[in-house]
Amino acid sequence: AAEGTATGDTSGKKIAFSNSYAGNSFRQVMIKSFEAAAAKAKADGKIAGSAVVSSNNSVTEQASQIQNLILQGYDAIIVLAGSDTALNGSIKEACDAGITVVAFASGVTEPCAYVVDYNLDSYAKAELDFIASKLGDKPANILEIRGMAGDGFDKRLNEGVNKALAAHPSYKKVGEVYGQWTGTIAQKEVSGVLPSLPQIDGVLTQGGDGYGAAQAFKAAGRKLPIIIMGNRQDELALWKKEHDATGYETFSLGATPSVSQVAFWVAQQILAGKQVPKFVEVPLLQINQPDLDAWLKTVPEGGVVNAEYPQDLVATIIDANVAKAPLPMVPAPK
Amino acid sequence: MADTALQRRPRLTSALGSALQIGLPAATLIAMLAVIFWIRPSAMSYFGFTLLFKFAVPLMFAALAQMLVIMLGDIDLSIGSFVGFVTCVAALYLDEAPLLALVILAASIAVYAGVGLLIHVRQLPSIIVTLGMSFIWLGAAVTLMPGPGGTAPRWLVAFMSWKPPFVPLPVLIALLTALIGHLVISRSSYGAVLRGAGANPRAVERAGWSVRTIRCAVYAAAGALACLAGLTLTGLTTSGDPNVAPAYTLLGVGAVILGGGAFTGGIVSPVGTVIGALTLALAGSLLSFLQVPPTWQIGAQGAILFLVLAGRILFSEHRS
Amino acid sequence: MRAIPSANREPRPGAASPVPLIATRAVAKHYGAVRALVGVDFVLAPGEVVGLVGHNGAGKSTLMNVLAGTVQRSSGAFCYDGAEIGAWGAREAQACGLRCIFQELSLCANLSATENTRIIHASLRGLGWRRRARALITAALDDIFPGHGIDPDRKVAELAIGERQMVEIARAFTQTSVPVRGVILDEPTSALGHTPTEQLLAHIRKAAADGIACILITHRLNEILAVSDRVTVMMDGAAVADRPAAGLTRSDLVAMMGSIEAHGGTGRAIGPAADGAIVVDHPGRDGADRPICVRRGEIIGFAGLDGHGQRDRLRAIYAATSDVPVAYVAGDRGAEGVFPLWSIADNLTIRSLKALQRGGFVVPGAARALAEQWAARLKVKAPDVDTPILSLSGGNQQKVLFARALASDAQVVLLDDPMRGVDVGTKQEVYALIRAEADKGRSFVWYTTEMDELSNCGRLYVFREGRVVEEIPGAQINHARILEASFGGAQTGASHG
Amino acid sequence: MSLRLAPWSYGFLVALVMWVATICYSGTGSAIPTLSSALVFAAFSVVVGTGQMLVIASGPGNIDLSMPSVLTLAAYASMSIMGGSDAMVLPGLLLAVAVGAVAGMLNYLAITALRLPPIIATLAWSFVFQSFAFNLGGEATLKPPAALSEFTLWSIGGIRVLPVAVMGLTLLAVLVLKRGVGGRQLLAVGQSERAARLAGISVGRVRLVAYTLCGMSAGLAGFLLSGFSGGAALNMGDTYLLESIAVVVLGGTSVAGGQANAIGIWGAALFFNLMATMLNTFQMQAGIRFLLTGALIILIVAIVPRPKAG
Ligand SMILES: Nc1ncnc2c1ncn2[C@@H]1O[C@H](COP(=O)(O)OP(=O)(O)OP(=O)(O)O)[C@@H](O)[C@H]1O
Ligand SMILES: Nc1ncnc2c1ncn2[C@@H]1O[C@H](COP(=O)(O)OP(=O)(O)OP(=O)(O)O)[C@@H](O)[C@H]1O
Ligand SMILES: [Mg+2]
Ligand SMILES: [Mg+2]
Repeated sequence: AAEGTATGDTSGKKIAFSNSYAGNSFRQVMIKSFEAAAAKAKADGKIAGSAVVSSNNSVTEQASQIQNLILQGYDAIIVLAGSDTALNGSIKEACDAGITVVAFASGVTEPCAYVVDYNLDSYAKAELDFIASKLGDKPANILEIRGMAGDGFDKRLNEGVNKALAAHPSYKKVGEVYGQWTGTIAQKEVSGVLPSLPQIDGVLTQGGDGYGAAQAFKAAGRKLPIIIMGNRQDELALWKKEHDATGYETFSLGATPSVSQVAFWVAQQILAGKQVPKFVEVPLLQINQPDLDAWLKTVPEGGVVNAEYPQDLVATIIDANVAKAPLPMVPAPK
Repeated sequence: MADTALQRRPRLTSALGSALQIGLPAATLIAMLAVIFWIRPSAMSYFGFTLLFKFAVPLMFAALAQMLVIMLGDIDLSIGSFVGFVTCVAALYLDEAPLLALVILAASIAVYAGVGLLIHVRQLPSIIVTLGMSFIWLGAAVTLMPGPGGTAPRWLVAFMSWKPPFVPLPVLIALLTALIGHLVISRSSYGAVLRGAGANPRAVERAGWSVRTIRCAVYAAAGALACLAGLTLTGLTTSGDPNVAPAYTLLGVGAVILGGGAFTGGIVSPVGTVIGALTLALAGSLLSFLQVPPTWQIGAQGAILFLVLAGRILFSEHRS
Repeated sequence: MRAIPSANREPRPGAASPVPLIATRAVAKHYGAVRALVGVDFVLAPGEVVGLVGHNGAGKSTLMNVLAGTVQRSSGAFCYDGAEIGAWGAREAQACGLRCIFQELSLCANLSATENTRIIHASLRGLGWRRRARALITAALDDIFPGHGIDPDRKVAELAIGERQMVEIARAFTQTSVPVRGVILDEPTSALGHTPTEQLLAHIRKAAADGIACILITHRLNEILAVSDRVTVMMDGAAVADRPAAGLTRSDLVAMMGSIEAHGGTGRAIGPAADGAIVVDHPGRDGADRPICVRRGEIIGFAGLDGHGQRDRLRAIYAATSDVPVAYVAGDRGAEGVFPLWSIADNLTIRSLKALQRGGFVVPGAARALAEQWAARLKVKAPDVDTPILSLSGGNQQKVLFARALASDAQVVLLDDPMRGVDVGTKQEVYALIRAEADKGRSFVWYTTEMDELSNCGRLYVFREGRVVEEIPGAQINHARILEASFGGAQTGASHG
Repeated sequence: MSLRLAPWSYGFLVALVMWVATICYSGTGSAIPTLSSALVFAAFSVVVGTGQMLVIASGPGNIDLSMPSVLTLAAYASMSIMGGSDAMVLPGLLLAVAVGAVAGMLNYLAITALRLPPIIATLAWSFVFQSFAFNLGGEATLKPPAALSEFTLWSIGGIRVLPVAVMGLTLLAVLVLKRGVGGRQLLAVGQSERAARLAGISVGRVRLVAYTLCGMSAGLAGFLLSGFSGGAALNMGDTYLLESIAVVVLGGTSVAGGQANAIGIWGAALFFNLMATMLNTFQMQAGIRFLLTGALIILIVAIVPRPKAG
């Protein structure tokens, strides 16, 4: 396969984004990132048009919206699926209609779709590896904050956690709550269960829940354990404040909302004729102690850490996937 | 001359009222279709109709199930999670152990009947009992299937993608269901008893019927219709997912109300409900055709809901 | 005034039949501590018409419910058609041809008359059931209420209350596979106009002649005397008297019921004080309609045939009057009178909260005092004012509603046929109270379907087809004059349109 | 049995059982912290529940499904105007409550003007309100002023102030429902609209006030919750949709209207929180947690003796 950016003519192509849910700030930024990339691409003559459709956390609504996008004659549809499997019927239909489908940040199982996703096993492994780098092999108590019961992302990440935990036999998972990737819920669930838990040394998170968990620990008057943060500004600010006060150290790991840009460019590159593997792994954005201040400066108050994925970077990511080479990391801001 | 011969409302307005009851949602549906076809003329085809209304099929069954419960003056907040449960059962077992799947589905219909019995015997508010049931169905689904997965049986998928001659499948199913619903609920002699039991259970009890049996049977029928919703949905999505259909609960209620139903019990229309379900399914689609900016999409859905239902002022009776 | 059908009746062969259709012995019914029936012996022969009378809460409806199978008796024996009956429910009663018209309407308002007919006939099913049901109910309506003008395919909810009552009565006389043996009519005429009542009474005689036994409950004693072969009197849950109707008079009945009818219906000779200020001046809706004017201390009557716009006018006056405080006493207690979850005190004081509050909060002592004072003045029979209103009998509930209006600051009290289902003794007490309050300067506007009550009024407005067609001053109030105006006699020609 | 419990006390009783079960599992040391945490979170449920109760009591079919989005919208509006400044806390509070009040009025307007069933009208509005929140800066969590956060976490002598303040609100609600003219009128309208109208009560005004107060309570909850949880977030209200209804009904308020129980809401809210705590503590599988939650809800409504309405 040819390396680098494919330059086939896609100026007449239209790309749509079917989003399962728009009800939190992460998704709002994700939509804005897509719109920004699409607007720029349109200005550069790389596509003819784009659209965003969000369903309100309803898989059936999303499925029928995909059907409508087929009717509207889009050339590619990128999908953030509300369910790993429930959109398979609609996605198959789109493929059959000759439409390029790129599903991202979700484990869509329909084989005709291209999938752009993180490696959730390495997500969990990185979380535990960091904790091990701080605590070593000493016995430690771990609290896992999960997402939503019955959800595919939650299930896969939890499987990753269990695999990673097996590699650290001295660590014990003493509690598990469902935070639904929502700060207020995570705070409530952790607060409720905390009094009955022994000392917690590490908290595994899924994104959107770290700050709520920290609030719960503080309200209970407990020492802050290593809470894996999820790239939210409030988490980073809290981390910095604690670090300045007590030397607290943790690290932050998570998806970037601009993964929608990766999906967008992957779709564009496929339309442009580039050979793309069915699975494109995207790197997670990782923030370590030394880069904390630099990252914090780039994030708007209350927002999410984001990064731009221009066309050539995405082409490089695709090539790295083909070559099974290490993925290019998102560089820390200076 | 009898003094009561004085007619208070002329017959005409009454007939007009019931015609509007169906006519209004139908007109809304047609108006929305017109907008879509105007934006995208190519949608006006066999293929277009199939795509537009495919996902209205399970919603239609769920709305009819809700309609049966509303007919009794109750409300079912568990339909959405029950449909999710059915998709899990269907995707897990229907292919490999069809008998087991059928037994589970039959048992869950029996549970529905049991819920009706409990509500009747203890005179409980259905809203809170079915809220509890929604947790139970979700729990059962998550226990069976911790994440989305499974595969729908081939025949089910094949049926849902079947292309009958001339009439697209969703339209065909809608016509058939509306017809059967109309015959059973609005026309048949037992339908009259059921609607009567919803409006004035005491009167029906006094005429020698057992309202308890009626409630059990109607809840069981609602369960069966919700099973159909789950099965058709499994056929469309080709898999199971516990969280696939929570929206069906309130969408179903909306479809019943849109179709001329009322919460007072006994006032429902199967034809109206089917049209209502098609309309609401289309309302979601309309957005993707109208290219509403993302931050206003959900607001636009509320606005469409208002527009679609506002016609009710024209014929809703004013009781003071 | 209820005219008595003039038919002179022979004793019917059925009355002498050896096997009674219904026979109860020592039937009792307890609701917890409440003893609704304390051991009733009751017999009904085929083809017999029994009139059942008694004060409010005497247990008449409860006994009928036991017979109809809708209430299970606590003890006692029940024979139907000579056979001892153990378990007896609504289904069995239907299957044995025993029909009941309950005190509260038992139609499904969302269904048509045709569909309501199907509800009581298990055999009306299969193809063409609707046609058959429609034919049945139309025939029954035509038979009982010729000229009724009811469309059997209209929803019952769209019918006027009198029409609903006619549908329910007609339905009870329809017959399919099971022959009708007995019909219980529990206050069937309380919502019926003059003509339908006459038609119904005539039909009851006809049905009896065909061998259908009937039980008629009504507080209009003339109706009882008009059709019954026999009269049973109930008091406090027991049947206390049982006599052939022949030769009984109204005052005999009243005496048997244990309350003496105070003869007060002579009307108020005193007109309104000449200087009485005008408190209500309500214009008519068009030229053919007359304005209504009420002075301080007046009792104004709304007369005319039932359902000719009196209620609408009352509501219009209620809505339009804002300069003087106005109160409304509804006749339809259940739907527009009582607050079912509340006690007597709460129900009684709700209209007076403004006077009882300080800083937005009701002063508890003042509210209780007011409730106790008025409950005592109206002789509401209850242990105390904290008693839940629904545990009172209908007549006593009605007294509480009167007290609500009278205890308030209302200058004008609108009475919307408020004596429906109230027994004779209570009525007399309330009449006296209204007159006393009027003497103190309150004004009353009183819509009633009972001609006798109109004699309490100082002036009448007669309604026809939604309009006031005539005003009758107190001195000229008499039955003939009212009837003439109601039916559009010669002197009301001006209002013909 | 001579012991007869009031219907609303069952929530407290079951909550107590769950609290004891949690303590038995995890040791007595957890008793006070568990309760204290449950009280704080219950307080938020009680604020929304009290508003919902007023609407539910105003007559059969009345319900407000827009509470979560009103809560979020009010939180966004007030966080925007405060801009993290302590001096602006009072204007922020007023704005949050005002936004709620307007939302409540709009709800009632749609119900009367368009003659929509409340469940549909408030659902449609909730979509619109949610859209407003998206447009008020949905891309970020808006941070509260420090003073507000401190207030929500404030405790005197180990006793949290927030739940105590909300208990004061509950007592006020009890007093108004029992003695207040408005409360009496609300319950009258809820029992029988027609009777209330003929008893001289302005039914429309009473319902308007009920919906407005409900909106205001959502606004207040949004204001407090964003102080407590570190800011206004788009999905902060999601859990309160079903919870606000469930705590009201389990608290002994009749869905048929005309009867309200403000104290019972505390019992039900504590029950919900302590149940979640207990199930989390026992480390049950998610599916089993749902199953038990559902079964417990049904069990409570089924065992509570219901006052018979006429
Ligand atoms: N379900 C019930 N629960 C408790 N008490 C009841 C019930 N039904 C009737 N009662 C009581 O039984 C008594 C008899 O009532 P019933 O309705 O039979 O009187 P009635 O003779 O028909 O009076 P009315 O002339 O007012 O219709 C009354 O005291 C009433 O309060
Ligand atoms: N059970 C009921 N449920 C709902 N509405 C009712 C019920 N009963 C009566 N109404 C309504 O109450 C109003 C008054 O009823 P009704 O038919 O008794 O009036 P009316 O005395 O005949 O009036 P008018 O004198 O104007 O003819 C009508 O609008 C009627 O539709
Ligand atoms: Mg009676
Ligand atoms: Mg009338």
